[in-house]
Amino acid sequence: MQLEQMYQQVIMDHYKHPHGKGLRDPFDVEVHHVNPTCGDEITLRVKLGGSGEAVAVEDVSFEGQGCSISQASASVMFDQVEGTSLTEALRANEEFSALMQSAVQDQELDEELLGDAIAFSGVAQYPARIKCALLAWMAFKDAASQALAKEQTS
Amino acid sequence: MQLEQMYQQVIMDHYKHPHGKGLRDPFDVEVHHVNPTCGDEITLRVKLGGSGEAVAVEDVSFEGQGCSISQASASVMFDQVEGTSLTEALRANEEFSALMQSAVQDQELDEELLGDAIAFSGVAQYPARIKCALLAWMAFKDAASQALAKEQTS
Amino acid sequence: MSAQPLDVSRIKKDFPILQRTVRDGKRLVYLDSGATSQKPNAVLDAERHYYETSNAAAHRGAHQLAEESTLAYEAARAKVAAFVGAQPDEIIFTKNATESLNLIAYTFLNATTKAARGESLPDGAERFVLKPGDEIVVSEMEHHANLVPWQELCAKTGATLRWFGITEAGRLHAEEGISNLINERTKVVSLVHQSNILGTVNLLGLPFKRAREVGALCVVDACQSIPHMPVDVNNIYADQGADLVAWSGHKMLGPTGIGVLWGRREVLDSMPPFLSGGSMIETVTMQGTTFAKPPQRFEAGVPMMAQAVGLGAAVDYLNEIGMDRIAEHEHELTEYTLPRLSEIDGLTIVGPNTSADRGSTFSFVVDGIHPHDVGQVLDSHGVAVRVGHHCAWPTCQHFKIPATVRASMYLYNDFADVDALVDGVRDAQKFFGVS
Amino acid sequence: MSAQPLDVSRIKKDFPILQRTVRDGKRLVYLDSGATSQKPNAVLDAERHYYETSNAAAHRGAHQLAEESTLAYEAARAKVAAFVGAQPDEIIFTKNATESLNLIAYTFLNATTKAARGESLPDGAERFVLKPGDEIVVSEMEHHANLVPWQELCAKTGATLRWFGITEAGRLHAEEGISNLINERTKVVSLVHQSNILGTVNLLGLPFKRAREVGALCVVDACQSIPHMPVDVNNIYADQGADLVAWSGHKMLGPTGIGVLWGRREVLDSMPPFLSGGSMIETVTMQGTTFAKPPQRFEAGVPMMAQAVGLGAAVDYLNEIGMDRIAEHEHELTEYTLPRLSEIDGLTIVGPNTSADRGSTFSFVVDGIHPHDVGQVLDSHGVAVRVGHHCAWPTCQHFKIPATVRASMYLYNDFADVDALVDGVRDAQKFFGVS
Ligand SMILES: Cc1ncc(COP(=O)(O)O)c(C=O)c1O
Ligand SMILES: Cc1ncc(COP(=O)(O)O)c(C=O)c1O
Ligand code: FES
Ligand code: FES
Repeated sequence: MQLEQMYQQVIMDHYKHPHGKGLRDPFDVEVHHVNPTCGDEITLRVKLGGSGEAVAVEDVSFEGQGCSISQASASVMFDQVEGTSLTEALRANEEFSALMQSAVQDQELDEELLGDAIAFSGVAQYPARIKCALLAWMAFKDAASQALAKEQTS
Repeated sequence: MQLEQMYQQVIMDHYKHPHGKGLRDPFDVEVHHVNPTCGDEITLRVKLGGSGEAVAVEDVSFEGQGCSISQASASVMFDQVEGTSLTEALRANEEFSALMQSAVQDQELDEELLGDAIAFSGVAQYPARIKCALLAWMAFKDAASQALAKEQTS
Repeated sequence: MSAQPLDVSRIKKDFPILQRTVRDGKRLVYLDSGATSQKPNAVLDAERHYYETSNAAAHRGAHQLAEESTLAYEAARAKVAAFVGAQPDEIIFTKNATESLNLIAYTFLNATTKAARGESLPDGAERFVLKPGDEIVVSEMEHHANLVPWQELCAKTGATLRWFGITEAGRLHAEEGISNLINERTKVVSLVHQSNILGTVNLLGLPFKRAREVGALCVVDACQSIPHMPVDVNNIYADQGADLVAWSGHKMLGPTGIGVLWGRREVLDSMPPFLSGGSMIETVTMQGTTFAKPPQRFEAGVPMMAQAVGLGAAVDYLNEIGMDRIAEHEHELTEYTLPRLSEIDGLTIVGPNTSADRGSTFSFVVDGIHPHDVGQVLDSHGVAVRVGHHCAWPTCQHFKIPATVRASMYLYNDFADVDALVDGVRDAQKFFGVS
Repeated sequence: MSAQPLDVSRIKKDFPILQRTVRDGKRLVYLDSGATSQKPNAVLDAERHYYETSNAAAHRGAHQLAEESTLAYEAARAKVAAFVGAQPDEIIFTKNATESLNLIAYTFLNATTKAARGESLPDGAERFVLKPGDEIVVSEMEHHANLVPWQELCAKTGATLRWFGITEAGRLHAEEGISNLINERTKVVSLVHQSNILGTVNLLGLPFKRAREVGALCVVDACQSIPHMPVDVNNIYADQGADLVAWSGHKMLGPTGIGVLWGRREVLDSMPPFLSGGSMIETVTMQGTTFAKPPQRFEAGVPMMAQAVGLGAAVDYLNEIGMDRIAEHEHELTEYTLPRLSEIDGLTIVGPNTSADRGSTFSFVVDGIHPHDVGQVLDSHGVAVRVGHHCAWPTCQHFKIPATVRASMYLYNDFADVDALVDGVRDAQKFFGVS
């Protein structure tokens, strides 16, 4: 296993020049997630728009601290979910989780949904880094479902 | 190791025809000791007489339930301590403890003090039975030292 | 002997210790598996392989050994989970069943003392908060490990301990009075699945059905059942699982130093931590700490990785033979042993003397010979049994005996071992002149 | 390299895992002994020998295996005792140091809750009874295992946690204010002997002298000292022992799944039990239980016999080499490593950067690269380090860093291992373009 398989160029690019970073207003929900094994953390905000089938991710913004993998993953996630329908975003989320399990299970993956996130396939070979790659996605999932619940009850 | 080395004829005789068994009055102190590994127990009474250097074991009586080794040991102990000076009795006690350690350490033993108790040398080879052999002696030691303390404070 | 569902002579070969002799050349007849089982080569090899290739602290490092160690440890958890029909994250590794049971008792103490000070607790933890007058139900046939922790808990909280009695036949006295014994005040019903002294397999349906009605937690001490029969924790009785099940790894061919606690997901989620320290936390500051999800919440410190790996190998070994076949084999041993023991004049079996709902653990007393003396003669024959109260002292008190001789069998025992036991008992009678 | 007091190349041969390669053929450079140490053949052989010849439940049977097992287990206890200058009956085997430390914290909880209900306690147990306002003192450089159990205890009793700070140089801030920090309300002072993250060896004399003055219990977390230097528990500081000392067996070449608690005889005698169940009792009835003397009182259930035997073999192995020589060797590693690391631009050592009173554990951060990324590059070189907060999160918070890279060394490490570390860090800087 070469180092380059984990740290693919796309990942390094996102790490050095992250997309969508910084907390923005307005937002529906803000969450704070911590990776207990390393102490790294992310604060993430979600703003949904539209309603019913057409609910869309209007903005997702984040701030945090962590390793290259976690930072790059947040940036890639931003690209994949920002502006898409919530359904699509959550499917991308599922797909990314599946990718992270791919060392364990063989699966067909939807490369379109994943976009640059496909570059994290090498990370899945390193169990200790899977949590790094998932940190932002888990935070997004949490925030999005809270935002949806809020919308539905209001 | 043959069974006969543990269950020497003297031991079997004492087991089948125990000396001094049964609780008697008067007594200075009564103790109750339990062997927690098997649940066996002994109730033992001591009556001291005389004073100063001349303190003697006037009577030691006991009742209890246990294996052949513990029963025989109580009977042998009775023979060794009944009617002797307390000093002598406690020395016999020490000597018997030493005998029980003899599998571990090599020691010179005073056969006179031990009397029939010398037959327990085979028991010392079986660590799980040492507590059986010691049960009555430990109870005696406890009772005698309580009785002495009582005497001295009264 | 050909009727036996297991090829015991082949199985014996897998256990190096069974090749040794004892007491001047006697064949070792190991009838003390109820205390701890012997270990097959497959288990010893798996442990050694772990140490020689992947040893590192699981869940802690970023290097290859740590990854391998973590995978090996978690694979073992998954194997143990599958073995009892559970999910991996419902399995907690402990050092022995005693720790597993104490963990449960301390859950009550911790919830109670934290609640009293208004400290935060996981959702659903109220069921663990005790007040004076609350009741805890066990039975008179519990191992000390499922009795003393509850006595201690009562001493610290003012709860009251109550218990099922034992019938003359050595069965749980679970018919009459059950709705009085288990009532609205009952917070937990903790029962042994198979008694380690009597061999009785308890039908937990009745007490646990009643426990559910009153909302009490259902706990099973499965130390003597899970190693010996197929057990599905979600179906221990009447299509329902218990809430928490504790057992030992070292009694099911696994290494020493490992036990297991299974808990239903929702139950584990609602439990505050027991041992605290590294790797069971979410965030820590000097001011306060939050805790990880189960099972991590209950596994503080560097875990017993090698022992878990060994236990995983034990599960593989048992699965390969098949737990149903092992249970059938032990049943045949039981059907053979009960009449053989009953043949002996002056021998009384303590526990059920019929083979239904009982395992191949046999406690008995012999007229005129103390159990330890019987055991000593057996030992001189190479027959290893346990004597004493078997950490079930109240059971002995119930039967008004100080102790018993106990022969407990497993997959590596056969009729010849039973014969050796019977011959040994007869010899003890001869030796002590009581026959 | 000839100046090193140990023949490391010979020692390496005793550890089978150090012969393996990682990540496509790289030599394994194991620098994670702070988490758990590797195990020499002597230890693995001793464990296997135990299983193949004498495995049986210690302190429970009447047969030859049980006798042998008991003797082996108690011989291990005697070896461990002698290793730290203690008596055998002052040594309690636990599953890890975390359990040892929790045992102490729970002693307070148990004494407190029993006293509140007027239950009987051992003579001298009053010192373990806490009331709101009582204080517990630790430090900011504790491992979570010596922090969270005390936080939990405070949450359950209303006691207050207080702590020593850390100086800029990574030393215990034990000079000023000590008589304020440790005062009449202080019930226990529990401090780490060598920090697992900073490498600092704490001079415990000052705090413990003050603790004695006010009658507080002195507890030492010796996880990172006892494996690495000669430690006499009766002489840990200024000719006086602590009251209780906890450490791990698996960090001193022993098997996984074993830890130790040493206690002064009178202190252990005065402690109520923690885990309860089999073999820690004196008498048991359904109505109540009395408890055995230490160490049995604190060893409930079937113990980790094989692991104790393995730890005994580890002690033999360490003694043969000599703890003073191991300490000297590690000191030389330290004197070599500190300047080598300091050479690297952008690398900051977190912890003392002088070799006095510090062990060969080195935490550092590298400008512009997250510790986990440094660790990953090191791993690709075959260099196994740990990254993260090392279960000493508050220490990281103190230094305002999320995590560090930690290289922790032992008797099987040499200068070449340090060189591999340094090369790896430089390569990480290259890879991430920060050099
Ligand atoms: C029924 C039962 N419960 C509990 C235990 C305690 O198990 P362990 O020794 O693994 O703690 C045992 C065995 O000793 C047992 O047979
Ligand atoms: C200083 C210190 N204390 C406590 C512990 C916990 O030890 P264990 O994992 O044996 O419970 C460790 C190691 O993990 C340690 O380094
Ligand atoms: S190391 Fe913390 S998120 Fe990657
Ligand atoms: S077996 Fe109980 S005293 Fe001998």
